[in-house]
Amino acid sequence: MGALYMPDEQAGQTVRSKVTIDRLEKSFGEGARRFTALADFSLTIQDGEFICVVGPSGCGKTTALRIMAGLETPTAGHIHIVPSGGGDRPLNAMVFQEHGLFPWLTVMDNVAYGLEMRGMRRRERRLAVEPFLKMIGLLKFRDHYPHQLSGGMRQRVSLARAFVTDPEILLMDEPFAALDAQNRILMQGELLRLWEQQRKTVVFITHSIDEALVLGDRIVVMAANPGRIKEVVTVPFARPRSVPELRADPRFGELSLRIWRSLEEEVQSARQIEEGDA
Amino acid sequence: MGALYMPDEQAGQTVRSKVTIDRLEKSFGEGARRFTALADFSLTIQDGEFICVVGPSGCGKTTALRIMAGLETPTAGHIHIVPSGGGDRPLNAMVFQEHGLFPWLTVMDNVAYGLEMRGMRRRERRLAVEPFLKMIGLLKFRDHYPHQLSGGMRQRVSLARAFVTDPEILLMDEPFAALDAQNRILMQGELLRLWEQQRKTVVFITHSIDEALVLGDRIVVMAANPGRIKEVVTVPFARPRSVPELRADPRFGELSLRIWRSLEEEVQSARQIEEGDA
Amino acid sequence: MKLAKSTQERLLTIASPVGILLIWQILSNAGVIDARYVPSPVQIFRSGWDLLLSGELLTHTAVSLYRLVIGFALGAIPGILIGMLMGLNRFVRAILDPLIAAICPVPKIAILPLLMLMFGIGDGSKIAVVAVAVFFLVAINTTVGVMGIDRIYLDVAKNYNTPWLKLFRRVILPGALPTIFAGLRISLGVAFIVLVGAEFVASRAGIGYLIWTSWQTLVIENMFVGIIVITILGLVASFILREIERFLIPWRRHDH
Amino acid sequence: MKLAKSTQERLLTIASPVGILLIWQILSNAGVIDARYVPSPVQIFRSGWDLLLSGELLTHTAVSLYRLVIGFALGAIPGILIGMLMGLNRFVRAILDPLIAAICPVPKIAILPLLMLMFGIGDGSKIAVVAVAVFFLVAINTTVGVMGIDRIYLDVAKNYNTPWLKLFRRVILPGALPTIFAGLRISLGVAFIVLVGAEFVASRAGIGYLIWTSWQTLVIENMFVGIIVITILGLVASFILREIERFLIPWRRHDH
Amino acid sequence: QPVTVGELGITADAPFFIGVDRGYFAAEKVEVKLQRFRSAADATAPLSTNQIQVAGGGPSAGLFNAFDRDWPVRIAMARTRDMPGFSSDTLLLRTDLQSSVTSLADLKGKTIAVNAPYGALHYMMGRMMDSVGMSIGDVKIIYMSWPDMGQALDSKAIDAGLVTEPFAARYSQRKTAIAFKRAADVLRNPPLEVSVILYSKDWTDANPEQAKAFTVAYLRGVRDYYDAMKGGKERAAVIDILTKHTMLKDKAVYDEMQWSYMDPNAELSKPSLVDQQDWYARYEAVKKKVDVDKMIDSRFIDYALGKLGRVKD
Ligand SMILES: Nc1ncnc2c1ncn2[C@@H]1O[C@H](COP(=O)(O)OP(=O)(O)OP(=O)(O)O)[C@@H](O)[C@H]1O
Ligand SMILES: Nc1ncnc2c1ncn2[C@@H]1O[C@H](COP(=O)(O)OP(=O)(O)OP(=O)(O)O)[C@@H](O)[C@H]1O
Ligand SMILES: [Mg+2]
Ligand SMILES: [Mg+2]
Repeated sequence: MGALYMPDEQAGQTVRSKVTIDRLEKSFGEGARRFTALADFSLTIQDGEFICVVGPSGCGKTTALRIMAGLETPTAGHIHIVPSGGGDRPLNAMVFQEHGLFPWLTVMDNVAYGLEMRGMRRRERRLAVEPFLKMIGLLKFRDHYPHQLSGGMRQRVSLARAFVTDPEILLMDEPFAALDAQNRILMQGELLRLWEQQRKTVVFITHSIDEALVLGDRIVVMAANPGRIKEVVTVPFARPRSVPELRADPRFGELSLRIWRSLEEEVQSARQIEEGDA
Repeated sequence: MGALYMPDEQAGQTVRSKVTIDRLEKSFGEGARRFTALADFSLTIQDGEFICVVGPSGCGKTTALRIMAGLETPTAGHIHIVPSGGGDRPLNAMVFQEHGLFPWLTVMDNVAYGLEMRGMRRRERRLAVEPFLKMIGLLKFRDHYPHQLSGGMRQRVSLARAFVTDPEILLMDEPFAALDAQNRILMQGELLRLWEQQRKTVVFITHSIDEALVLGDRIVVMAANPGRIKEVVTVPFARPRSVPELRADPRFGELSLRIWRSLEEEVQSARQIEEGDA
Repeated sequence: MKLAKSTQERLLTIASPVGILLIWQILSNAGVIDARYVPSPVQIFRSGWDLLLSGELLTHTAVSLYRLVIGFALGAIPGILIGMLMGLNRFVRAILDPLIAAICPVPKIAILPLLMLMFGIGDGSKIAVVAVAVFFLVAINTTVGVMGIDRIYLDVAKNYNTPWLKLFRRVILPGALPTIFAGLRISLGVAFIVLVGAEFVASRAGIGYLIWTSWQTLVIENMFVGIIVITILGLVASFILREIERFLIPWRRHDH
Repeated sequence: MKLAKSTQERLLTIASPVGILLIWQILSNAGVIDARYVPSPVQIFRSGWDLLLSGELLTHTAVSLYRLVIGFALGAIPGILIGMLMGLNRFVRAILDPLIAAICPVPKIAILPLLMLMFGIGDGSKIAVVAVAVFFLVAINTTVGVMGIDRIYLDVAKNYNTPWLKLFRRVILPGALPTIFAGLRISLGVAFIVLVGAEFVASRAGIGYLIWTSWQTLVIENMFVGIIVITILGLVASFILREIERFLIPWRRHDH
Repeated sequence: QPVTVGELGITADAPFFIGVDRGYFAAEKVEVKLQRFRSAADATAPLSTNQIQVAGGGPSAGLFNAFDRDWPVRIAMARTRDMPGFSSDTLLLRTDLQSSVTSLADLKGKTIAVNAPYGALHYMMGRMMDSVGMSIGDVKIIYMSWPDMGQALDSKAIDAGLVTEPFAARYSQRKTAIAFKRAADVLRNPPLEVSVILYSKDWTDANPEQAKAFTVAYLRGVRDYYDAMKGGKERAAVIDILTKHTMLKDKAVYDEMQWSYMDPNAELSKPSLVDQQDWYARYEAVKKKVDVDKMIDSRFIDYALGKLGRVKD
């Protein structure tokens, strides 16, 4: 079973650290309605590391990710991403849940969106995008609109759109939440395959402990009110991993139960609060 | 690990059989566009048995359940439910996915809907419904409308609505599909709790093998094109079960992988077809 | 002194109409806006007051209101009923659909003469033209509303053996109500336009008549008074409709 | 001989309007319908043919069409632009919202006299009243469309550092387009009503004028011809609008 | 720039047509454009906004109200008048009502068309009803343009209509209507000043010389008409011009119909204007009465008379 660290202890500075997150804090609203969504969120992520974040609903997972993506400014604290050498690589690319594709752009244009915004010409874009479309097996769907694809196909397009810009880090907010259980397992496999090839630094939010265990190098478990890191769990499984077989590993069930116990009280208390409010 | 039977072999007539399904078939469309959604679907369900159905998308799970519920007439074959003694008990009650509650009725009226349709008076209904509202912990939400509840709360109301009519069999079509992973685990626990008290005969559709293993006595694995039963797996875990702990049982992972392998080829081939079509 | 963005916004929202009125009045006083053609707010208010005291304004308002209310009711109620039938029965729908598709695109004011032929030149034709305009919009919206009821609700109803009458009262009516109200809201606006148009050409009373004769006899202030009064009537009517909607559809999120 | 339900339906859908026309003609011939007030379909067709040959019908149609097209364009284009500005900038919105809220509920036909004062009694005022009616509906729908663009698309755009112009062209415009077209569709119907109303009272040409004089002089056949022509115009206009919509919004499911 | 004249295509517009066709305007170096209206009331607003510069029109309520609020419109001179023997404004009655309606009192409850609310013909109808001790409220007035009234009489949409020439002649030709009463039969004292010539004040302020020149040319047209009206040598030529510009194309009818009287010096009858204003005020179509003198700007007709000389009637 993996070792557990509290956030402050996990300083593993021997490997090159890619992202340093220092005591982030985020509040919404003003005056009496002020509400702290995220408090004292600190984390150091190594280059090429796959971080999964789990936590009860409303614990600030999305908020933290949006701050990392620069879509939200933190109330306090800061975040530092070490750029690698390569010229115009964007700092990050985000994969959103379900409806992140532009319905009015074709698969091709959706995948090429990031490149278009960097000013790349149409022909170059086509060339740059093609290998990715091949990789996700949707080359012949190039000119389809998102509504003509199934949910799984849509999320593969979302992944390709993020990977194609070759960002320093990839941020994913429950990208597979809307898929059915079996397609979800397949997509986890495909994500791992893509990731093994590129070894990007990834922060991946999910509600599923199983998914976090299958994908992540470390799992950040969060607690709510205010949203904060409760513990960070290191996942001991060797890579490359095969999703279905990993799930049959006896350590998998143990670790899953271990994290569930840690989360259960959080989920239950969140539920009590929700029911008290309404 | 559990024993596997082919549908025909599982005649277990020693226990009282509650539902006999005999070579159901269902086709949609006419002429050249005729399409067989379900073929040769036979199954005998014991009284008080919890049956889970898994299978790739479009394999006819919903179609089969709707036929059992009398919402659809089969093209061929028939289905027989043995009524127990008790007077006006309805043959079945269905729990739908996510949006099954009437948005214009309060929690109270939604739960009492089946009773109202049986002609029960308003005051009696209130009395009959109250213990169920207590059981699902939503007594004080009696006068709320569904949109004021969270997803998990809504599905608890759906469960109560079905249980309150005391039907011969309960039919559930992916009732927890829209919940996040952790709430889903909690809801599975609550469903088991309710079920242990009432020991209803249940047919439960899900995409999640884990969910099927956690809940079911037997798991019906279906294949597509045409929709049919591929195999029926008996789940060996003792009851009462505790959801999170069960998942840590090493046999759980094994059995899960076993069913996954059986499903994987189906899911993959369904995916190929879908991508070929579009 | 910095103000929060939302406070700034609120100030602008109040300042802008008051500002316009003020600027209008000042420009009128200064003679930049020719008060002969566009009277100042104060002048309009004064004329309105006179019209009110003389009782004339009340008469015209009452006449228009009467036509509107009766016409709206005579259009909306059959519209809802026929729409329900069309939504529920495919044969009724098959018969009526082409008729409605043929008649609906007629700009309703165009059949005013026909209605005058049928209902005379009195209130009857004005009520009828409002009713016809309202009827089609409401009928179509009701049909759409009934047919658009999520299948799942009908399945649930069937699963619990809902008897016909209860199906209607407990499922179909509430399920279609939001769309019906959308139809009522649109048709209210159209009803006002059609009524004013009809009162322009073929009436001896009503706010539309007031506006048009005031124009023809060049009593411009009264024309403005008429425009303002009909606008206020419109606002009040849609407010009432919205309140009824809130009351009948309590399960809806009313965000704004 | 049993027919499938869908075949029965299709038969009814064709039979019903043909049947109505036939019954109408037969009743007219038999004298049950007084042909002086409601001419028979054949009579109407004959009058239409005569009006067509004399060139009169084409003139009126051309006049109405001209007013409609120009008025619609003059209302829709600024409506879309102002709506965009309001959707994008909260201060513009704060300033214009109360004004639009105050002016929008005016039944547009009511300000026809005012527009005649400003734009003269010629085509100008008719074009203006159409434009005003269209403008507000389109502006409001455009604002709603822009503001209703799912936040996630703006997030994606921001995440990929979308420059301002591209944001507009690639995200905001396509995102708001469906709602803009909804506004255009509603305003097209209103434009027809307002135009016909205006041509009733204040015009020497146009289909509305044809209907109204035909009524005043009780040349009922011509009145019917006018009603039918304006209806066909309406159908053609909404067909064209729908085709433009299909062309500009290819990513939409067009189910019917 | 050109002077736009609002006209209705009626006989009373003859001086405009004569001036244009015979080149009187051209001789004064005034370019004239004719624009047709439905009724004189419709022309008042465009006149006051200087969209048109000249219009002939009845002294309608709208005109008095326009003066009250000081719209820039002025009465420049007289136009037509109803005099015995020269009474063009006619109450046409449907032929089939001839037997049942023998006096004005029999019109009670009948549907009568006039061309505009609170215009000269509305007033005339009102005074006719007053003359038999009733009032305008005893009949049902509807508004309809003159070109439409013939058809309306044919189809019995109306029972009677107040029509001016040449429509009156044209419609009585059709045998569905007869001339029932003429204005001068009832309104003798003062004789009815049916219409006057109105100038846009913005125009006369900006371009008084053009207005003077216009008036001279117009007055020459009036004189031709006056001559024709009296059966003088110009009659055939004037009828030619009227045939061209109005809807009465049958020349013979011009000899049967009554021509409206046109004063050769375009002199105004103020008492008639005052009486009309009083009647409108009675029905509150005019809220505040104005001083009729202030409405008149006689500079231009004075100039023209000075140039062309007065004619003794
Ligand atoms: N723009 C905002 N304004 C006000 N409160 C907000 C805003 N965004 C998020 N919040 C609040 O901050 C808290 C954290 O939200 P966040 O979306 O980060 O949670 P989460 O962990 O992603 O939840 P979930 O699992 O449901 O996605 C919630 O209570 C939410 O209501
Ligand atoms: N009313 C219908 N008309 C035509 N085809 C239908 C109809 N209902 C279902 N089908 C088809 O029958 C097949 C089985 O559908 P069904 O909904 O039973 O699948 P499912 O196993 O429940 O799929 P999912 O896992 O996606 O819910 C599908 O191919 C579907 O397209
Ligand atoms: Mg989130
Ligand atoms: Mg299904």
